[in-house]
Amino acid sequence: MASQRMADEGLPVIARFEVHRRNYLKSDGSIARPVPAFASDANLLLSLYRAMVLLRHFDRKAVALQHTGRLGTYAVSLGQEAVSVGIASAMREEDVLLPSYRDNGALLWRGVKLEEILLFWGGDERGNQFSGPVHDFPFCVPVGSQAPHAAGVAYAFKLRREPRVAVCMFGDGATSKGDVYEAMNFAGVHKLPVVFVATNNQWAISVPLRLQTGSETLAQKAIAAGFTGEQVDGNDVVAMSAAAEAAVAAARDGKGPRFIEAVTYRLGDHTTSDDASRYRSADEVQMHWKEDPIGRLRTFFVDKRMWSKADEEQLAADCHERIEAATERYLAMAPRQPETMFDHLYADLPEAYAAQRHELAGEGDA
Amino acid sequence: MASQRMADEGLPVIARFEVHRRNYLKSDGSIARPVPAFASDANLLLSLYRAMVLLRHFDRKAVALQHTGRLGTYAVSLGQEAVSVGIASAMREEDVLLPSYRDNGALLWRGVKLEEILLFWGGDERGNQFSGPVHDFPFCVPVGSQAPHAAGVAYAFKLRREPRVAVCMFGDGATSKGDVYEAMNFAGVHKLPVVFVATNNQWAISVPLRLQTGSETLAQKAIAAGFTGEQVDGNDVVAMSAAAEAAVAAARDGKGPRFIEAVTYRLGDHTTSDDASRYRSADEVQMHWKEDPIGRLRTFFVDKRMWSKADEEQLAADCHERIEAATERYLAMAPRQPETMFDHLYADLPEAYAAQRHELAGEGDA
Amino acid sequence: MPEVTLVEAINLALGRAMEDDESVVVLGEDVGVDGGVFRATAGLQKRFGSERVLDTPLAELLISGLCVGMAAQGLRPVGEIQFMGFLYPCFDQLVNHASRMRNRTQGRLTCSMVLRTPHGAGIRAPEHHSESTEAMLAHIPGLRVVMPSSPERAYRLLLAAIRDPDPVVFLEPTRMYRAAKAEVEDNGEALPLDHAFVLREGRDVTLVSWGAMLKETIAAADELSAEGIDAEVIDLATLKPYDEATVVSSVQKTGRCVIVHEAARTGGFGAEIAAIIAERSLSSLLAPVTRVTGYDTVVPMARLEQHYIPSVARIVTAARKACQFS
Amino acid sequence: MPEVTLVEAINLALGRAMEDDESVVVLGEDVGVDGGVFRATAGLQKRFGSERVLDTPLAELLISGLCVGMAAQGLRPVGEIQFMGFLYPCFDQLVNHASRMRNRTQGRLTCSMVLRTPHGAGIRAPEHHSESTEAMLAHIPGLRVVMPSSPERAYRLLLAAIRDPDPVVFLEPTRMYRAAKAEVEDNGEALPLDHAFVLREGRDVTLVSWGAMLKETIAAADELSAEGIDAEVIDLATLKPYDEATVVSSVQKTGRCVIVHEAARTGGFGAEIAAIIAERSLSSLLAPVTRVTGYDTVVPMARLEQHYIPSVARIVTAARKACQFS
Ligand SMILES: Cc1ncc(C[n+]2csc(CCOP(=O)(O)OP(=O)(O)O)c2C)c(N)n1
Ligand SMILES: Cc1ncc(C[n+]2csc(CCOP(=O)(O)OP(=O)(O)O)c2C)c(N)n1
Ligand SMILES: [Mg+2]
Ligand SMILES: [Mg+2]
Repeated sequence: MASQRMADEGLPVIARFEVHRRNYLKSDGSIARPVPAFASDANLLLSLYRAMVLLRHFDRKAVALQHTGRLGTYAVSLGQEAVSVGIASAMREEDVLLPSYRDNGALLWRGVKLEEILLFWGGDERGNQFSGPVHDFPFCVPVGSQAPHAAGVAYAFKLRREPRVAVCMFGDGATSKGDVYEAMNFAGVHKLPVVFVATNNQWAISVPLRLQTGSETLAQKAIAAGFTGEQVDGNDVVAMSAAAEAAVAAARDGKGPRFIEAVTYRLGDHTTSDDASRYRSADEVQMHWKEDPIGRLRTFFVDKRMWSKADEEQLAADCHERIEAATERYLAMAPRQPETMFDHLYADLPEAYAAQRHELAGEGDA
Repeated sequence: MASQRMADEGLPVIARFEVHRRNYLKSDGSIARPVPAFASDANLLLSLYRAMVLLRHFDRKAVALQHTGRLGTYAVSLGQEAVSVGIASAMREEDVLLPSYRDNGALLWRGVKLEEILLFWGGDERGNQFSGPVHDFPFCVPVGSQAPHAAGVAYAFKLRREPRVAVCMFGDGATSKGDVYEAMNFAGVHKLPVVFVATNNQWAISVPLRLQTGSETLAQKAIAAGFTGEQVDGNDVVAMSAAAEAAVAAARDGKGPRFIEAVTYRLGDHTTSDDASRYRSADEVQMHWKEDPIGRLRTFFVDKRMWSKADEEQLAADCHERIEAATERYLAMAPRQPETMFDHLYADLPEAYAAQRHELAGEGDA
Repeated sequence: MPEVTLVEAINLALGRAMEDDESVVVLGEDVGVDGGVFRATAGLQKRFGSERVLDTPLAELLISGLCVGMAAQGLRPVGEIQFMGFLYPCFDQLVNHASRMRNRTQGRLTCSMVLRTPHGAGIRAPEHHSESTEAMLAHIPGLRVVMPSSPERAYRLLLAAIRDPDPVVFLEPTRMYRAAKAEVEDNGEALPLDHAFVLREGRDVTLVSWGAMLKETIAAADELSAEGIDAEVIDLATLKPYDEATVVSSVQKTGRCVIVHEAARTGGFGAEIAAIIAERSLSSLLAPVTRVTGYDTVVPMARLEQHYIPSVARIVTAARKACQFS
Repeated sequence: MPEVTLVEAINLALGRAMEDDESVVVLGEDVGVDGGVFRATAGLQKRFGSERVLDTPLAELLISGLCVGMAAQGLRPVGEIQFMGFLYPCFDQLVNHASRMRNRTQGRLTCSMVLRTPHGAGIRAPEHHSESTEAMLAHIPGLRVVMPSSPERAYRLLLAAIRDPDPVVFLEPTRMYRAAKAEVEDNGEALPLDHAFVLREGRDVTLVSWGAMLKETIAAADELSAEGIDAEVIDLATLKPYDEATVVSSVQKTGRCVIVHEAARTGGFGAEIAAIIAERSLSSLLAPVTRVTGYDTVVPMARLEQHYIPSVARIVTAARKACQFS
């Protein structure tokens, strides 16, 4: 618990702040406190579970494709599945997601196809032209730089009196970026309908959280922007979904922005280009496997006799089938023609560059 | 007082924070609470007073020079004199100041000459080659961009085990900039010997504080970076000096960074290019005159029979004389030769640009 | 029809655009009640309300990033950056997002936004208020860079920029804000965004310039004409994309070219113009292509800035030399 | 003497500089235990401790700003930016502070710092990892911009950059990090920071390039030689300031010039080279100066990036055309 500082000299206190922590489902599958209403809907819980399992299978396939040269650098969600799935589960179609490169789970939940995600990580811009909600943003690679976009999107909602919410996701590392702070601060001024989600997986590539910030929690960063930050057990999909529900509802109701710190752990390498054993011990990783969001929900289901071994096998088979079919569609997709690199540069290609397009098409010689 | 938010659902509290406010000398010159030890040193108080009065006289002269075309754009400290003077009074020669364009008072206290300040605002880079401490930074014009420098300077101190402190000053507007946040966050990680001072004069040109941030105080912005922020009555030079003393001492002792919010009010226009009547009422300004930092300290002195009308007249005459003499020296200074614009571009001017220097000197023709 | 200054023309265009299209939003520091530090947005908040004309916190990166987000939602944001020296925090958003949102998403999300900022030295402003780094912007694919040099072009090019479906950086010649005055009919008519303007026809030498430097360039043409040298003056006006054809065909006619810009020489946009001539009109050239530019040093503060800005004399000398070359 | 890769040469230079001068500090994301995402700083934290080799928070603006502050205190910071696409947040610090601290204070405070970053496409990396916007940097007065194209030059130019009293942006050719291999004697000897290198002498045409594009450029020279065209190949190596004299005198000899760079054509640094030739060697020119460059579009992601990067064939064609011009 963070201590209260500077109580010296008996100076009067003019402002007080607290950070709360939300969790329901403990790592052993037992219940920590009364669960929110929606959690009694078994179908919903099962669909969250299925989405997490699909994501985990998909990640495994993607890594295999990368290892065999059929995909580019890829970032798995291993151990963090509850975060992106839980957040997306609280959003409406008309809301806007502004994801980071590791938020595949949220995109999938919102209708982006597996092959579209592969296409993007396979190095083809058409992956961003996806079947998800048309206003959703593509994966953001420059860390944190989508946060101001989220504020801009939310401002548009507010200006037009639309009951929509922008949801911006990024990592613990991103909370060190000034653009994230600037966006949060602006959202605080105008009480914008936006939810900021920091997936605190303890690492930014090799940089541990303690070198990322001196603050005791990430949730408290919202205090600087004048709104509420909450810490959530990011391995508890019930808590993630509940926290997202609360935040999205508040934002939609005009109560302003919220910040969610989802505490989790990156069980895998940072990306396929990374070797995490260079900077952290196998023991540390092993220890965090106990927190696995999928395992704990399965235990909960099994304890409640909602889920059998056969169900699990069926699910695995379904996932496998979907993923294989999507992979085939992905691999079958021919690359774009080189000259199409000019086709969406401007709405209308200026004459100045038409010759270059022509050259590239091999039809001429600029 | 800021309310504690999100106490819903009985979720456990994992961190608590408080913001304190410091003041001693009330606006009527009476004492709010026991003053710190140094404040019993009458000479020290008198020197703070003199510095504030000199600054006010100097500002008036600078504006007059600007109005008659003999100085460029100039930013007065009217009503804020206690902030820069109070902060500087707590620094040692070997500490490093990183000021904003409105912190003349701090530079003067640290030994920069009046004519050097005029030279700078008169549009001559030699004003930055001043007689103040050699490592002090020049005025920073791009708002907030000196904050990362302060962290870098403090890092150098820490690396070399030098008991020195960096002091970075900026306005309320600057607290919206990402660079300020990034610097604070880094200082928090390494517990650097740096003090950040936000002069909250309620306005950033025409933008009032409520459009600058949704946070109840600026002091609480330090919470995001994991260290202590304190709010201080910025019109009380005793409080400013005491707060600075405490913060600088803590930083020097290896206790890490501190943040000071100095609450004051800009009684003048933003700069000589501004007309504040466009965006705020005369009544509002008038009301804040009651808080005048100079007036209240004078009342305190007079009440204690430490200061007479004759003293005041003598001080005014002294200020006048110093300022007139400095102005004369400033006006007598010939501009640099045009070609000197190349002289401090690189340590040694690369051959590629020597011809341009030559052309400018009228000696040749590049 | 009354005469308006260049900054008033900007104001007229903003008002017209906001009137015509309610998705146009103006944002920046002090653009609201204050009407902007140069008064470019004066009166707009009163007319269109504080939601459509909003004072942002002091954060330029934010301003540019908000524009990207708003544009993705179909608004047409017009952001103001108070001086070009404060534009650099926007570079990440301009390069990594604004200019490529359409391309990255293959047209799914687009970025119709304008970022306006005063450009250039010469008004005795403080440090960092005298930048002219348009060349850095004109190198960014997917962006448009526009710089007017008269009230008329300011009005019509700004309207075009706001209506354009892609991101535009609109650089306003600070020295001309109040100095340039002319009649402008506020009829909502825009100019094309990739045409250079031949301000004066001539046979002997082509002078290419943009922004505030047109003043000195035209004055130089006047002086040259007194010497019997007939200079053609081109206002490039749009730097990205720019109108190669007009420049090249002028040089093919005159055989000589002097490029004038305020920015530092090395890597300035004048290099691009010289390069295109060296590539496309070599055989017409009767003299080396020369650049009359700011020096390759930091723009000095007020006391020396006039020595930094290219003078009429430097332009005349260069043009004369070109004509005497053999 | 063992062969080292280009990235190993960088590592050797960093180690040598830190050994020689304890004011040298290395900072950036993942430069510590991890040794950098490209392993350029591998082993340094172990040798020199975590105070001198420090992992920063994820904030590039911060990294560049810290360097400015450290340098003002007499340290010699070497900051790493993981990819050039993440360098843009540093532009404000580079333009407004690093490059002008000496000038602003008339020499009182100085800024000896290096910002290293990988440059260019071609390694099938994700979006925003393939930037080559060196032209934007080379336009900044007071800055130095350096780009090696071999392990030897990487080692010696980096040492020079670290020892230089002024700020240097050091661009490392990503494609060559592991592909280029050569013997490098770790003897602490530096190369000058404003000299171009003639990698191959020739009579018929001058090929000017820098960074990773030298590979294709040299291959093109080989092909041309098979056709009987004798190409001179220049590695510009330092872009700011750059070595005009070497370029100009080569073109005066060959009469033909092809400039090769990966960056988008418009406003690329090739324009500056073409401009200086058009200004200083017009009368020697036997053919138009041409630029073989990346296209004026956003660098595509992996599937198309090879079509973006200038090919050997494009260079050969351009040079052949220059030689056939009449
Ligand atoms: C602005 C920026 N700097 C550096 C990088 C390179 N990089 C990619 S991911 C990453 C770490 C991100 O950590 P975090 O924000 O915690 O997200 P996580 O990867 O843990 O999900 C870095 C440094 C980047 N993509 N963007
Ligand atoms: C980065 C940047 N943006 C804009 C400006 C123009 N500008 C100068 S002062 C100022 C307001 C600053 O307000 P604040 O930080 O509260 O300081 P104050 O002037 O009140 O002392 C602005 C917008 C600037 N100097 N730097
Ligand atoms: Mg992380
Ligand atoms: Mg203020």
